[in-house]
Amino acid sequence: MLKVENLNVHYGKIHAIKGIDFEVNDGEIVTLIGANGAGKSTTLKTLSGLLRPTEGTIVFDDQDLTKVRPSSIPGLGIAQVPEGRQVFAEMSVLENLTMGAYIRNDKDGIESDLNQIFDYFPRLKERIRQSAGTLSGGEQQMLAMGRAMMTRPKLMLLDEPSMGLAPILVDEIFSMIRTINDNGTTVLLVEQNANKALQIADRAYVLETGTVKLSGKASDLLANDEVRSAYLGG
Amino acid sequence: MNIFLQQVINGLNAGSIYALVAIGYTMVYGILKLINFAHGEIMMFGAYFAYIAAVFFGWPFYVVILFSGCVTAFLGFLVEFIAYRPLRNAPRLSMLITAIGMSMFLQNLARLIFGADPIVMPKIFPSAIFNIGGIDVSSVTLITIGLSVAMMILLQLFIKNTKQGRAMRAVSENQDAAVLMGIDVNKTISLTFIIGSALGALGGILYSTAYITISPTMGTMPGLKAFIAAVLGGIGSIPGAMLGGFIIGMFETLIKAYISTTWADAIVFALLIIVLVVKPTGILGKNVKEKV
Amino acid sequence: GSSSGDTIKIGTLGPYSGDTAMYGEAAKNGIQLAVDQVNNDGGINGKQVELVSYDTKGDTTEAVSAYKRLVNEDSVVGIVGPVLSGEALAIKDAATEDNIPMVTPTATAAEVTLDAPNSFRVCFLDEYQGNAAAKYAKSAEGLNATNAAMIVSKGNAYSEGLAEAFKTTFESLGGTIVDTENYASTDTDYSAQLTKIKSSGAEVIYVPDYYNTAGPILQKAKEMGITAKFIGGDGWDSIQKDYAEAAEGDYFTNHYAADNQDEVVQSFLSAYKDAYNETPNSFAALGYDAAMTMMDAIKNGSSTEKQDIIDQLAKIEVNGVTGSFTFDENGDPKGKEISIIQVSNGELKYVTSENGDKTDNEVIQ
Amino acid sequence: MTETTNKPAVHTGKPVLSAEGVTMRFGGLTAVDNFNLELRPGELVGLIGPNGAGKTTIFNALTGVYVPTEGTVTINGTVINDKKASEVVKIGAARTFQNIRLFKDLTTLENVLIAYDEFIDYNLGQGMFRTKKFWDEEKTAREKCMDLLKIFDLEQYADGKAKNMPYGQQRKLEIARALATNPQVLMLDEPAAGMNPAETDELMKTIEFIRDKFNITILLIEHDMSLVMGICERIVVLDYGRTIAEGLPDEISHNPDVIKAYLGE
Amino acid sequence: MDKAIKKSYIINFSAVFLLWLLFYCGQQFGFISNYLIGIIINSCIMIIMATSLNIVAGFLGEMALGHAGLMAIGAYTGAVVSGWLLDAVSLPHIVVLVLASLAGGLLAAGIGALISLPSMRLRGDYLGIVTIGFAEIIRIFFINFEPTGAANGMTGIKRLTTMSNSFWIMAIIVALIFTIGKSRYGRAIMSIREDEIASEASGIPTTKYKVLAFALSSFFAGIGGSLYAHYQGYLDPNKFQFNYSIEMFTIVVLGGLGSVTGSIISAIVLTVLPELLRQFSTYRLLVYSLALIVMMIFRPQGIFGRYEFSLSKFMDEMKDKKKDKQKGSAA
Ligand SMILES: Nc1ncnc2c1ncn2[C@@H]1O[C@H](COP(=O)(O)OP(=O)(O)OP(=O)(O)O)[C@@H](O)[C@H]1O
Ligand SMILES: Nc1ncnc2c1ncn2[C@@H]1O[C@H](COP(=O)(O)OP(=O)(O)OP(=O)(O)O)[C@@H](O)[C@H]1O
Ligand SMILES: [Mg+2]
Ligand SMILES: [Mg+2]
Repeated sequence: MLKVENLNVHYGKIHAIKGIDFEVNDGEIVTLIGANGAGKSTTLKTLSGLLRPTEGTIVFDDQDLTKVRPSSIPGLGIAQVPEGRQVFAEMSVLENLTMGAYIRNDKDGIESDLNQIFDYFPRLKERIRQSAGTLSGGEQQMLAMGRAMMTRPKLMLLDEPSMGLAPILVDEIFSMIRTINDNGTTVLLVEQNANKALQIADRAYVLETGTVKLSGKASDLLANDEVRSAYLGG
Repeated sequence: MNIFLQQVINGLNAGSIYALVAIGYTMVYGILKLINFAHGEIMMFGAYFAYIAAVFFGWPFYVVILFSGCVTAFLGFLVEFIAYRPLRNAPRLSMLITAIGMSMFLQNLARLIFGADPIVMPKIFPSAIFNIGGIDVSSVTLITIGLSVAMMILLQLFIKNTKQGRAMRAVSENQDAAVLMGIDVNKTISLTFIIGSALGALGGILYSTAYITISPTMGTMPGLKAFIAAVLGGIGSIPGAMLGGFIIGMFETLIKAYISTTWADAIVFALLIIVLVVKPTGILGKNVKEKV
Repeated sequence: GSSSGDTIKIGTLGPYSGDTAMYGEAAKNGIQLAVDQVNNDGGINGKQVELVSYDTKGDTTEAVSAYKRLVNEDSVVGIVGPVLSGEALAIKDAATEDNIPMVTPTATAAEVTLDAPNSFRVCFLDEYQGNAAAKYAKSAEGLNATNAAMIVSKGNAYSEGLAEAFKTTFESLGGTIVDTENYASTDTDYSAQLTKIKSSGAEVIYVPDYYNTAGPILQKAKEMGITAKFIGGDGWDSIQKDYAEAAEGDYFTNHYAADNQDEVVQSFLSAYKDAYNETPNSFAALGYDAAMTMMDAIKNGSSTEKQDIIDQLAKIEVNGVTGSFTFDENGDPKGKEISIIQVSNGELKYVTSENGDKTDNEVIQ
Repeated sequence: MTETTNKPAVHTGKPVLSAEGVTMRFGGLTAVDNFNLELRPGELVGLIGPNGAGKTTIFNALTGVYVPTEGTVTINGTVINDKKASEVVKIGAARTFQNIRLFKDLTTLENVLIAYDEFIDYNLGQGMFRTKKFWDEEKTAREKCMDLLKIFDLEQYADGKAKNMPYGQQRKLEIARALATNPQVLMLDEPAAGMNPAETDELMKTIEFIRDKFNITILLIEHDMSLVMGICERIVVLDYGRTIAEGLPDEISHNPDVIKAYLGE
Repeated sequence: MDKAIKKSYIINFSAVFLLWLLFYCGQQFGFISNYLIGIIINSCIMIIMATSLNIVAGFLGEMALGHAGLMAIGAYTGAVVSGWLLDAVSLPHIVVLVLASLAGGLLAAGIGALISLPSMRLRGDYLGIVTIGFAEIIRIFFINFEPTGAANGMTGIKRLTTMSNSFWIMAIIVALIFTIGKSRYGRAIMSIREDEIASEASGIPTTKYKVLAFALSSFFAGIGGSLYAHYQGYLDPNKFQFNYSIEMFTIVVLGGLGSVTGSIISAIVLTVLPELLRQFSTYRLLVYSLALIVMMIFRPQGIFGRYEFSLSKFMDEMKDKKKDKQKGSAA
């Protein structure tokens, strides 16, 4: 479904991604793990069009995303939960969620999706009229997740969705990712919580300073000693 | 009493024009966080385009307004495209400087094209004077107030209820997130400039009709005042811009009439400072304190 | 101060950009016309005259720079300018120190020529016009008014100077000023002030400002139904172009009258129209006279030395478009009559002449 | 350094910080409801609770960012309710932020020097004209601040811009900056957020080390249970603005209310 | 003070001294005309205005659009004080100029501190408006204030400013602004620009430092104004319009917010550029404004960004390069 080849990304003179290749198949959960600054977020941002690669191709459903306007990418079925949440701070929770459905026109579908999100995150329903900017960190994370779900994507890019969440919610988020995946959405997941990420993922790539260092089945990496000591602690 | 009411009408007239121009400032500010110093010049060009339409082509007033609105909107689009778009990721103050540069450029361009001498705006609106209960009200005043209010209501509806309106709000809050929602940021910003500039053109036409002349520098003062109006009302807020415009217009007129003509501007500024100190985000501005 | 080669360099400076550009350009057109005419007639003592002009934007700092450039870089023998009183005051000290001959066409503020033996002007001082206007407003042959109101541009030395003189003279002749309103030079909305003036019941309203401000004031006033007569100063020259209807029947004081059949005036008019395809206003006429005066002084003394030119200027007799006169000890024109002009059927019509001296009452005080 | 970790947590002495009945309302929402806490010198206390429970709000109320709607906060014997944040720092409480707030365009060393400002003793004239006092004071200040950076292994970044450091190092710099104000109480808001487990382990050790070295009291918000359970001597649990449990790590991890509201499983 | 610093002081002072000597000899021996001397003086004044504005705009990061108003205060105060002094006592001209300028600076500093008070509650564009407002109020005051000539302007000011004294006053002020920037005061002020909340949380009393930044900036602006008054000999209240403030602000942004050297270069460029364009009268401002837009598009962070040029470092680098070359050729 998604095939990335020889991807290179620069921030000015900084060469952040140095020619990586990876792919995500339909229906999979794939995770990218790696230390701080390895280039995980940069990769996701490039996939969603926020950054432009200096070299390489990103083929999604037979389309080269590097030739598509960034604002058309959500329409192709890619949604991102960005790092740092990026909610619309002065809009209410409800308005944020409706913005998620910007590209959609099916009123009924939107309505039912909204209800489903409120089922997942009752907290958001309680805060429905509050400005998103005053939500707590975790609440904002839920909102960003909900907003991305509102676009009904085929491929969901998640950048550290468990960051700052209470343990009980971390479990919930992971099981939710499973559910979303079971309902037919492909997931590309970036996580610091590599343990949990590897547990739910089918396959994984390990990034190190802008290159793919290891890749393989998630369960294999979970057992890999090198990975254990570098990213899983102890 | 009559004189007082007459002055109130004068104030409403001035205020409604400030309000129209202030909306342009507020819209651009909302979306780019940029004080578009060139907006006063956009307004000035609007007046010149109307002059051309009225004098050279002799069109009726609604065509004049339409023509000037469209051409000025295109000019606004160009200004954004040339001077602001390349600086989308630059520090905010850099854009402020290109805005200042644009303002200067347009002013001098107008001077070269149309000459430094002010020209007289032809009477494009049917003119008559009505005597309502002892007060003289000219049709121009009524048209000015009516058109301004109508435009503002339309705009408010547009922003609240249409997809493009919501896209504008989203872009104004967070451009990256807006892209992730599938919003074309550049298009949305262009649209904002187009609408803001068209309203500026209308402001320019009404302004020069009410105050008779058109000149290359005519945009500076009303531009500054309208900007103040936008801040006073709470910059970024369209109802705020309206309110601010009417307040500034009304205060200015009443201060000139009853306190002092020489100190009028100083007093208006002093009031503004006091209002801002009491309510730092302007009268209708949302007071969102940064959550830490 | 000498000019190299075969040309004599004369400098001018004024606002050719910015808010006041139209005045600078009009004056420059007049100056250029004079220079061209002299050159066509063979120059001065066989030498061609070269005009060097610099823009000041109307800014005092820039005026000083432009002045220094004229004197130090271009080595002009004399300066015909500047145009605005502010510019003239800004360069006054330096010019006096340099002892450079200077004839300003249009700087009317009194200080411009005080204690400056090198400075002359062809326009009359602010107060002359105010006095003349007041006399005309008050006298039986004129408007015969007992009440007057004024609307004045605050912060504008010209406007305030005229108004001040108008007020004292009008009052000293027994009249009453019933209302004085101010506006800032940046204002365009005069409705608050005019509403007050309207209710004051004045018979005559004095509007000492340039035509592009006075015009809109008149138009607004008439729209508001004010029927009193209006009087203005030389800044009104050209008002008939855009505001004929609004100014119909109103008066102003001026340096010259275009319908004056005098040959000097008529030949200037036709030459100017040929050159620029428009009717000259008083800025252009004064520019022309100032340049001619400077060049005559050079010619009379057959010298381009500074002191020689200044000496010649001090005793010159000008027979110009704006009247015949000599310079008094300050360098101000002496014996200039002021024309009262009326806008009539969209044309400027000469009505009468007044002198601009103080009234007897004022002199006694 | 490792010896101290196992020392039984016996803390006596007057409380350095006490919150009595602190309540914080935003419009109709009560974010914190009647919160009470006493911190004794040298304690290391954890503050946990579900998202939106009011933890960060409590920090804000304890550090002068918000004025509590009700209740009093006392630090070192001074009531700080109406004090500005900068005054609270001088009284002895410093903090870090949940969303990193560094002086991004200044150097790493400058970030710390700014917080150390209070202890630099030269006036404007001496600074302008660079008297001997200026050079002496700057020199000592720089040395002191470098020492702090060394504790966090940040000395190699000293002259680079703060924003160019990796995320995890930025979190550490925030702690170093807070320490430079020489606080008695240090409040850390999710210091391990965005760190991977290996980095979190490292951080844990550093926190304990600074507590012992500077002999300060630490109050800590964190969702990473390995960290909280690993180093906190006492834990306060919040839900919907109320304290629902308080006790030793062991007690907390078995408390059914806490499990239900927060820990899960 | 270590050796390297001492060395850099000596290098910088010598460079400044040599520059002055060049100007001075030029003036004495006539190879620099009076006109150019005038431009040098104007540049010195503009450098003072720009670097002082940089304290608030660059170090503190506030949009200060009223610098011309503060300059006006300094100009008028300085002019009045020098008038008194010259009447009352006979002092050397330079002493009169310095005393008058200090008086102008102090009054401006007071007003500047007053202007900064709203900054306790306001930031960014709102504060920008407040500064515009104050500057306009000041201008309108002088237009109406008869003792200083009101609208007619103030005439008869003794022209005490010379190339040498303006040059040295400029050099001292720039040096002071530079040292302030590199002291605890500069750091504290910059921390407010970076993040006000974090600054407070680091124990910086932000209000105090904001007031200080405004007062310092205004103080130097006042001195600049006084030099201006004593150079022109005539003050027109309308000179100190909003546009003039904008011009100064433009200089600072163009040079690079927070870079003192940037402000200096940019002040010189933007003073000389209009001179070069002067004969193109009508096209002048068109070209100027276009140049402004183009420069900003190509260097959005300003000519220097936040970088400071250091002569001694530059010389060291040159030396290194030379050494490298020598080594290269030797090998
Ligand atoms: N806006 C930027 N400008 C310059 N460099 C950047 C920028 N954003 C990221 N970088 C650099 O690019 C590299 C990759 O950063 P990225 O944010 O993709 O890492 P990451 O793997 O997501 O790390 P983390 O776990 O901290 O989120 C880092 O070296 C970082 O410093
Ligand atoms: N300024 C504010 N205005 C309105 N509501 C607020 C404001 N600040 C916080 N809140 C609300 O108060 C509650 C507590 O927020 P707080 O940030 O303290 O949570 P938290 O415990 O730190 O959560 P997290 O672990 O997710 O960071 C939240 O529901 C939040 O939405
Ligand atoms: Mg990341
Ligand atoms: Mg929190």
